Amino acid sequence: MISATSVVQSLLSGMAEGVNYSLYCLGLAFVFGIVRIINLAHGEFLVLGGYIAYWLLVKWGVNPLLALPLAAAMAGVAAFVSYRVFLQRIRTSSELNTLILTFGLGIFLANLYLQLWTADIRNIGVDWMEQPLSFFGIYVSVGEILTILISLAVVFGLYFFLTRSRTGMAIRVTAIDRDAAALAGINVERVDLVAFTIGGLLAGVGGPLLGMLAHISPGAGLHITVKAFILTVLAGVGSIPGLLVAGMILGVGEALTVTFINASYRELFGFALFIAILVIRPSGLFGRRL
Amino acid sequence: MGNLTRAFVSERTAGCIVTGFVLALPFLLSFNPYYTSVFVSALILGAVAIAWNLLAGVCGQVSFGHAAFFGIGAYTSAVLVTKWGFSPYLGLVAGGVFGGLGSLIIGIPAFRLRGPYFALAILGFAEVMKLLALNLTWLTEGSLGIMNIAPLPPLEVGSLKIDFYASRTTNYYVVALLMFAVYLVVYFLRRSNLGLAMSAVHGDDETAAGIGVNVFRTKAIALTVSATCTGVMGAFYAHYVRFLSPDTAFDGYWSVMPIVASLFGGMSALIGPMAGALVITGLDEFVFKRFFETGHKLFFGLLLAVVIVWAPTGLLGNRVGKRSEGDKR
Amino acid sequence: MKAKTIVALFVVFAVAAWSPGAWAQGPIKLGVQAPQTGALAKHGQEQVKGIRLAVDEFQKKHNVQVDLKVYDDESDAQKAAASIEKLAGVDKVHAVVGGYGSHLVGPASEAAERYDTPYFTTGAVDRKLSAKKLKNFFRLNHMPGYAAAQSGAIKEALGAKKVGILYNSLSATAEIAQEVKDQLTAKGVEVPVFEKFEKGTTNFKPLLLKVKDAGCDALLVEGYFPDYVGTIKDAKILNLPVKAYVGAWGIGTPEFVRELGPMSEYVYGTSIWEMGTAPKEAKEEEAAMVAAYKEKFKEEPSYIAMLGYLSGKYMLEAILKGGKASGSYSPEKTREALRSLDVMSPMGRIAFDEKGDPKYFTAALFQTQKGAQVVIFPTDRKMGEVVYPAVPWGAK
Amino acid sequence: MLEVKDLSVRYGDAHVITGVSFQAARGAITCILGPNGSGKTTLLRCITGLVSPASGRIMFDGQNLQGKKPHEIVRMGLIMIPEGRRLWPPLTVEENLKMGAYLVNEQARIDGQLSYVFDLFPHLGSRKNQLCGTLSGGELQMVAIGRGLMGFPRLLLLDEPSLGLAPLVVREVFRAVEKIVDAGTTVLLVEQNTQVALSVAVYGYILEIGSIALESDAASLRENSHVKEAYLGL
Repeated sequence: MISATSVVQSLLSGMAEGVNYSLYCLGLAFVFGIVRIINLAHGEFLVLGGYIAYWLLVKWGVNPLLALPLAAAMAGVAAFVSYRVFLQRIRTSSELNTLILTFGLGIFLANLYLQLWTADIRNIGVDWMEQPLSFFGIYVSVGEILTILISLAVVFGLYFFLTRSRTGMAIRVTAIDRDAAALAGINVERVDLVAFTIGGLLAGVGGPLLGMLAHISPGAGLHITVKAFILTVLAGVGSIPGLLVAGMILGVGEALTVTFINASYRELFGFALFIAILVIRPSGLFGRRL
Repeated sequence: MGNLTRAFVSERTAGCIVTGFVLALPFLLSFNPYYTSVFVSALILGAVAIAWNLLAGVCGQVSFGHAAFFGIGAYTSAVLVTKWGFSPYLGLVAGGVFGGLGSLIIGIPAFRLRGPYFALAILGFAEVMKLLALNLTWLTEGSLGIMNIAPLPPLEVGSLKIDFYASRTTNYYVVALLMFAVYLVVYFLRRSNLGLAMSAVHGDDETAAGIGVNVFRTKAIALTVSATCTGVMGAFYAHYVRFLSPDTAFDGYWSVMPIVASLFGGMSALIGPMAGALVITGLDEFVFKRFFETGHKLFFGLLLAVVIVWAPTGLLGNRVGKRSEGDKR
Repeated sequence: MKAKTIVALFVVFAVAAWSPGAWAQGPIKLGVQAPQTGALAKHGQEQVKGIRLAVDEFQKKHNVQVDLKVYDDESDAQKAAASIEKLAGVDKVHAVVGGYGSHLVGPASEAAERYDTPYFTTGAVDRKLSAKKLKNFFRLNHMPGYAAAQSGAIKEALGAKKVGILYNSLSATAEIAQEVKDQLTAKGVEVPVFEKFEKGTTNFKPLLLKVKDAGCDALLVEGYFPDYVGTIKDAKILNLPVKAYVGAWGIGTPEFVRELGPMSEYVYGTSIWEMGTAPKEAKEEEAAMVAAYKEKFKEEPSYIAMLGYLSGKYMLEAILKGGKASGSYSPEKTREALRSLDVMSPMGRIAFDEKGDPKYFTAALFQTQKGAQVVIFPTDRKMGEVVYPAVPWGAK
Repeated sequence: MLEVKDLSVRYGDAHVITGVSFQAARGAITCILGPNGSGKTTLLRCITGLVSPASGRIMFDGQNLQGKKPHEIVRMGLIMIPEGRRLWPPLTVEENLKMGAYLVNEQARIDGQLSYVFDLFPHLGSRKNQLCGTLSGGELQMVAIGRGLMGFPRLLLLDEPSLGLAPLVVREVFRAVEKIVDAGTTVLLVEQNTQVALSVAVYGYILEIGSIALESDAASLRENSHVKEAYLGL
């Protein structure tokens, strides 16, 4: 039978996983909430960040955490270029077009990575981060604590950026009422570009963490994008703190499904929840607030 | 001048060109089995794309999860044929029926949702179906998949025996036939009063309800017909490839590529998705693969992006679409 | 105008498509169907490297030209069958090697049968593939050989009493998991945890906790690279108290050691071949192959590359042998030559039964010790002593 | 100050505005009147760069506005207060006002203008930390005008400021508008409430089905029989 400690441990592992889920999906949710673009290349930006961190570690022994800013920057550049070259030109056409466009970009990037870095699966391993710590029979690793802290820092950092800084406020009001923002003198097209780039940066932060906690490969992006999607809908478009809660619900739900039912129903839990939320409460758990 | 070109590429002309092309293609390819089989895939995709476009282009409800109906159709037929000895021809029909029924399960709750949310609900449904196929091992063999699915039995017309096991060409013409059947269903549906209602719903739910359209029923019919056609194609796929696993039957390919093909060909023309499917397949097969055997998908992704940005109405979209508006003026 | 453009495009395709196949007798035409893109790209690419090496050597040795055609099946069943149509129907190759993944090999091998073209795969272990008794189907490895090595080693070399089996829901891993479970139960070993997980799972802790609570001696993970990484990392965090960690395939490879570093130590895995596991009679061949491979591709060959190499080699030999006997290359002669094959290879003795399955195939169970793979089972291929209990995360 | 010449706007195939010309004189209130759907809002959206015209010319202070983006037009000092307030409900009153000064970089000027707005609408002072989602219609309109003022407008475009407000509140709002004009800002007022509009404006235009049907000084418009019948309900 399952012991009580195991249930607690499982619960905790789900929460940890959930917080990281929130980080992985932050960029997608942000771009969807602000620019109204569902960025299907989100996962590929994330994977790019992961590869940057991996190569820095392998080539120069740079600690992947120190590589975070560079990884984020590169993903940001990728997002910036994608927006300037492609998305900007069809910003005003139908939602479907931007969807197909970003899907195409995703295919392009994933295959580019395949050509550049082969199909090998990469794991960013740092020994001291993998050391377990034990509290009353419950185990966590240094890396887990660290990645949770980073995730929380990024989520709250973004939240404060949006509510406190001038640029953040401009991004926020543009999301709420685009015309009103333009009439207040905000260059809304610039805001779109900035927001999309930030989305890329956020994705780029997730990559190294994904590489540390799990692994990266050229094709890993799509799975992340789909997960990010589920979370965005679960949280409700535009709710950034809501993402944290939604991430935990998903992470814990998956973990407990495994503990009490069976591992093969883990994914089913996520999608069933997704459909249920869509049908019962399409605005998500935390509605539309920024 | 403008009017002349407009008159030249009417929906009907475009339809005739594509029909002629499809019929002549095996001759153009000198019955080369490889290319024929490539275009069998293209036509399966084309048919699904036409069906998808009934929902999206005509009725305005975009789905991201047609793989659900494709997979349901494929599994229905495969299970009936391999486990209970049904005739594969009956399997095609059953695949359609179950595809349609499946669409109602998700459609009834999902019709309250709009735009991307509706699309996402269907996507979720496709994933759930895939996971069920994976876990209901007693029915679907789980991840091992169903192998050795019977091909369509040979047809005997007088002394002529049409075989579907070895020949790709016969399969090609069967799928061409199915595709035109799907096209005709969609074509006549759009011409009917229901089609008008769908166009009204495409514009706006409330306006449509305001002029007396039963919005729910209209959407349900569009989805069911679309899913039924997709289910039939799925069933055909099962007997053509003769192997099914949850990953192949519910592959995201069947959700995404119909959208891509439709956008590529143009959503405002009924024949657009078909043309799109053929052109995409052709480009990928004859152009990109020649340049770059292992990296051809890279071009494919780039091409998608380029087309969407610089030719957003698709190949046939603009002309045929504008024409119907021009008529009224 | 637009319609004309489309028609013109189609005509271009059609012309491009129509390229008459060469019929002249002379070079051997060998086709390869393998995933070069998509989910299985990595395996397919290694496979092709091995085959290319075999072709090089064959040309040098026999002075016969080989036209190699490699087609990407994109890890897609439909494309796999279509690749065979192209190889057999258009390029008229004499035989096909390659194929990875039972769901791709299934449709492909049937297509090869339709064209009466010998098809020799190294990457499909599903039992149902040979149950069809296709006359053109051959393979180097199959499921029972893998499972026997695992269950045998767990029972005999490790002496575990309780085993937890976690397996990826993909078809090959699901099948081997079932097979191993049945074999273990028959041998009187308990399997209290037997669970399937989805590919892409990253949080393995809830699953591992079940293994912990059941008090298992050994953890058996039937999965792929990402699954090993995930389970080992999580087991380390949980300090999982088992005595052995056994993986299915692709574990303990050079890539595995490179990516996991110290956490690759002490894992057990099954393999058909790893550096240095060749039987005495084939040591020389193994060394030559490895040297040539390193020379050509600047990396160590994996077992997949080795399998690719062997399949290419034996297939070419068979075509040539059959051709010599009859004056022209024909499918029957090639098949006959393959069926009469009985050699000692770096992966052990190779001969085929009437279904095309390998008669003598057994995988070896090895343990990673100081980064090298030391075969510990079966006893006749044993290279060193087993370290037990020992797990990569250093528990117990 | 603002001169619009032969302006036409189309949405797809529909002609919303055809050949409209008018002027707004510096330092005064000019009004454009017209029934629902006559194209008033479209006209303003076109002037502020939210919609591009099919043809015609818009001159502001001697500069052509053609091809200018909304934020560039705002920077020139032409600011619109859109119909229906269009505030940002999750932001507080003060945040809304401050966002109006997005293009102003000096903190001192922002603070000065903020106290000017609170002087103009003393009512808002006590509510500055309240979320805009919780205000009444009149207060919202005041915040909206205040937000416009925060950008230091030289020409203020008011779109239906009286919409949905009680008569008493309307009077309060218009008193503020008059004060704004007295302080040197030019105002172009677009209204359905003809009575009030004509009582403050010096010159007026009547827009009907996308073209100017009538123009004159406010006093003669009040006396015009068509205006009386169709707009003043006399």
